[in-house]
Amino acid sequence: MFHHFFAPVSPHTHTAEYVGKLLFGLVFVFAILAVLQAAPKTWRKSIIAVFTFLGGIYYAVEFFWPADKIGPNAGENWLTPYQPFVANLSAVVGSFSVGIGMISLLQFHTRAIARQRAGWGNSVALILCFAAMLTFGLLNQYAPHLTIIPPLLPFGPFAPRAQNSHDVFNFLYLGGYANLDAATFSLIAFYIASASYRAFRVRSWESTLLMVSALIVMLGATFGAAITGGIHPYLSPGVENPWANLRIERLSEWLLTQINAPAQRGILFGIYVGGLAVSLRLWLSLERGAYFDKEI
Amino acid sequence: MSEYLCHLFAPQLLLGAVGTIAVLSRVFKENRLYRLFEHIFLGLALGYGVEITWTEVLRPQFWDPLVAGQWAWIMTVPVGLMFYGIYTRRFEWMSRLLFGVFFGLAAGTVFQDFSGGFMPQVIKSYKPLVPPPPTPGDHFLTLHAVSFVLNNLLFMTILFCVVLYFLFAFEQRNRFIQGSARTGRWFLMLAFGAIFGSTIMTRMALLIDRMYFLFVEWLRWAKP
Amino acid sequence: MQHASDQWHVAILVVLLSLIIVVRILLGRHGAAPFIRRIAGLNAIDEAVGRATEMGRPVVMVPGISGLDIVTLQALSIFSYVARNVARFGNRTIVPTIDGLTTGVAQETLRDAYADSGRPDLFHEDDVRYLTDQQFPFALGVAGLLTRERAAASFLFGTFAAEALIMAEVGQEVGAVQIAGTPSTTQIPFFIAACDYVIIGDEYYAATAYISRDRTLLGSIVGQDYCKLILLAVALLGCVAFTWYQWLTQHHHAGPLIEHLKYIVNYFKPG
Amino acid sequence: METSLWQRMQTIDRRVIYALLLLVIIVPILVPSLGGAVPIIPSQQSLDFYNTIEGLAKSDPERKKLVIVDGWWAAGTRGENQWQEQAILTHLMQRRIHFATLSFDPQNKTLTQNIAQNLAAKYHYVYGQDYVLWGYRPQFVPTLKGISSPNGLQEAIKTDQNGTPLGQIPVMKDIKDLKDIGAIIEITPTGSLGTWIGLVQGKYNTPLLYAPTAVMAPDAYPFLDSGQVSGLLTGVKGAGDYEQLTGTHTFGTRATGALSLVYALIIVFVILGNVGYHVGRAAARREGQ
Repeated sequence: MFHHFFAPVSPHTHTAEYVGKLLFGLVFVFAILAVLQAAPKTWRKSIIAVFTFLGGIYYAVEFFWPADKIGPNAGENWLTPYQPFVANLSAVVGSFSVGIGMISLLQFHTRAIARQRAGWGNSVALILCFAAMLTFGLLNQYAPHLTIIPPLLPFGPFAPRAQNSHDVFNFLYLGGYANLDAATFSLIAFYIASASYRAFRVRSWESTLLMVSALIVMLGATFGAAITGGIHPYLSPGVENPWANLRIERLSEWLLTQINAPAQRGILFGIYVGGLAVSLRLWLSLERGAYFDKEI
Repeated sequence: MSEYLCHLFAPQLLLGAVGTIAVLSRVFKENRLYRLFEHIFLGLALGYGVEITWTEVLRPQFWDPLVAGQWAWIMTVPVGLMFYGIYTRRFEWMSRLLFGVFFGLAAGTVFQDFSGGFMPQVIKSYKPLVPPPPTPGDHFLTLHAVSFVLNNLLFMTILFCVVLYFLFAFEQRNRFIQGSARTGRWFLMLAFGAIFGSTIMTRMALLIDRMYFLFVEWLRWAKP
Repeated sequence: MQHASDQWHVAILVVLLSLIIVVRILLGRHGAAPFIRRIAGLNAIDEAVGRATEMGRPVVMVPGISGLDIVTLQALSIFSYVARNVARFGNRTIVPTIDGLTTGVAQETLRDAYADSGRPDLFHEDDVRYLTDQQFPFALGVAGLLTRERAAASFLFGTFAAEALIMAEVGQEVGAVQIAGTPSTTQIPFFIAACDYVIIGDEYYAATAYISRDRTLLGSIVGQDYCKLILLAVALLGCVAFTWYQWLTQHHHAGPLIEHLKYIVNYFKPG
Repeated sequence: METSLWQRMQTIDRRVIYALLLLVIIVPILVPSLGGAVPIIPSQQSLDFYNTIEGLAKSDPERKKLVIVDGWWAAGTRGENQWQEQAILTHLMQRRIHFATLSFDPQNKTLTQNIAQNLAAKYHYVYGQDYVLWGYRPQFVPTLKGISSPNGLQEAIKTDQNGTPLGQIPVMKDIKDLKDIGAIIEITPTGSLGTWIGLVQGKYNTPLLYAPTAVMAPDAYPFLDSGQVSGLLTGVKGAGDYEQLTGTHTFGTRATGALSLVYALIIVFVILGNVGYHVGRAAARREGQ
């Protein structure tokens, strides 16, 4: 019966039932929220703790419940099929928060414009670009062939053909967004150069280790091979040269696989255990810190 | 000539080129053009982010099923509205309630993540300290055997020292423990240096590609 | 592995580790406060805040580029502590964010921190600023903010990726004292190169316990240490067993011992 | 007080560093003869890559086998992967080896098509006779499973990117399964290597050649040691190496030249900084005494 109640209803053939159920859904959830709101304030922390625990219980039980070993659903238990649904549900509810950031940012910039704060012209540009990207992004989805700019001139950069919403979207996304993204990413190249100039100094034992290891790997990747190129990898066909292990590219490879790998794994031990501890504290409402200590 | 000019002023290319120059000019001096493009970038990103949220999540997972008859999705709307409780004193705790559910969801996956994502790493650290049986025709049997054992021993030593360095609750009074932890830090520095060195090429390739875009694709000052 | 039943022994170990942590948390609330070793980068926080005040310029705190997850929450807890000090000195805190939810929580955290220090007047909603939800626009926005606000101190705590160096180098350029901490291992080298102090690896997860000296959190740190030691012991014992096993098989031994060792070696092996 | 040379050496203005960095990148791009003049020494891994293809050209004189070129890169990493793909396809065409391209990124389909068609015109490669573009497949693992199942290749791929059934394409006529594949080349910024090794390479020990972005390259070292990967082209340097080996000099060579100069520049700056730091400190100590 439960299943039947939640079954899809065609809005075209059963319009009344569809609208009724929509209204019911809204009223039902709002009623639950109203009850929660009406509960005594002292209960609120416990209510939050219960909901937090319930939030985590699905994935935890799904993991610990034994899975079928054989049969058509091997590797699954009775909860596994709901995984996509839970993921969808949390994604949908989570996306409703999109407005929070947007409101915060637009508020900041509209205020900057209203008060004509220094650089308010930039705020105008920001809001215009936001509106344009949103509009043409959606038009590109729903009406990509809609003409936006009619063919103005028979020649020139604005091409003799009309620009539709897909073209305008490409102008904004490929011309603007993608190029600015790549340009920002490439800023790192400059900063990596200045950071290595400053950081690679034989100041202490630790900074020396950092520098030597970085230089070996850098050389191993480019012309380092020339420095130790005299050491041939083979003594004679089929016979390895043991000294070839001292070639810079081999040293670099050794640093990356024999030093870097275990060190990173050691860090992982702490990070995974730390993550486990924080997750447990959050799940069981044992967490401490600013947000969690507050009286509500 | 006019063909070249048309190419230079093709809107999409021109916007990309001017934007690239504006962003890169930042490294020399913070300037007006840069500031303008910083804001343009933020505006485009915000619009794009909202558009993606609609087209990739809300439309396929919420709106389409809803109008196709799966009416129960409507119930997510009041739940989503709980986020906006942070704007009022009265309903602020409602947003905490919803945050709590999300924290719970994230925390619930930790067991699977730990067992499936991390435990294999522990198991991969079983490095045998006995060389494998010799391969026939190996000219440097001893060398290979010794380097195999030494490398694996080094692996275990580094792992041991680094984990010891990350212990917080024990006073490191013991000389051996102290020394191991300090050695662990040295190994960490070697590892960080190696990461630094191996990242440079990819980052430089990005800048080279930007220059390719400006000088070859846009200005056409050189052949591709 | 997708389910506990794929390898019960691994799942049991994980449950055991979880129990150790929870029990140590509960034990930590009673008795003497557990010990925690010195973490250099965290001691420098007060110094950085003090210097920012002397210069009369604001403090910028970046809570990483991931959404509101456990890593970001840790960052906000650390920031709440730092912001209290900043407020006490009568200085401003600016927090750029990459996520709507983080913005909300950060605003609340800062408002409380400023109120607790008796300076609610110094907190402005605008100082917690959502920039965008995309990685590189965010980095560029933070760079602009650091420059225009002439930040005197910058705290980079949270999840970071390639964009980390953009923020750290721009902070360096404007002369800010920088303290960074991240569980994203690949970004640590760049923070070491560009920042004054760096919190490495799971020092990040110990940070809240270290600065708040809260007993619950300190208890958790003790539990975590036991877990790390147990996992290290598993790795070392596995190594010894594997070595022994190889030795015996190569020297043509057979018998029950070799079977036992094989069992131990394969105990945690997948499948 | 006048700043000494040593002090200036350890506090070079960052803008000077940036300007020189731009210079050593732009000049080799604009002046190909200069960019090509920086010597490129191919690494052993690049040589292994090259020799694997050469070996294939010799061992299969009738060109019965097909090489699969898989691309997973898009505009974001074109600075590295584009030149790799161009150099690799050039080599395949020089040796007249038949190949098929496959994309696991929708953008990659068009990018690969452009490279392949440009080179095909130059080397007189005929579509369908000498090479085929399989196009984009959204599902990675199922596709690999299909390719590696006995006699399952045609069934897994079905059509080329224009929708022509494989049975009607001459170059695909005798390609039934993995045994007819001479080598697999993976050009990617992603961590897809393990899946190729696990699902495909191990079946008949098909040579697997890997061309990742530079940051991904270290992941492949263990597989190179074990012989599961037969060759490795590391980022744009790998592309430069390959252009050197095949004797074609396009942008990859210039980019590699620029890259070598960048590395040299950084090393020079590090040396300057260190010399300045230590000599300056020694001088200060002497003055102090």
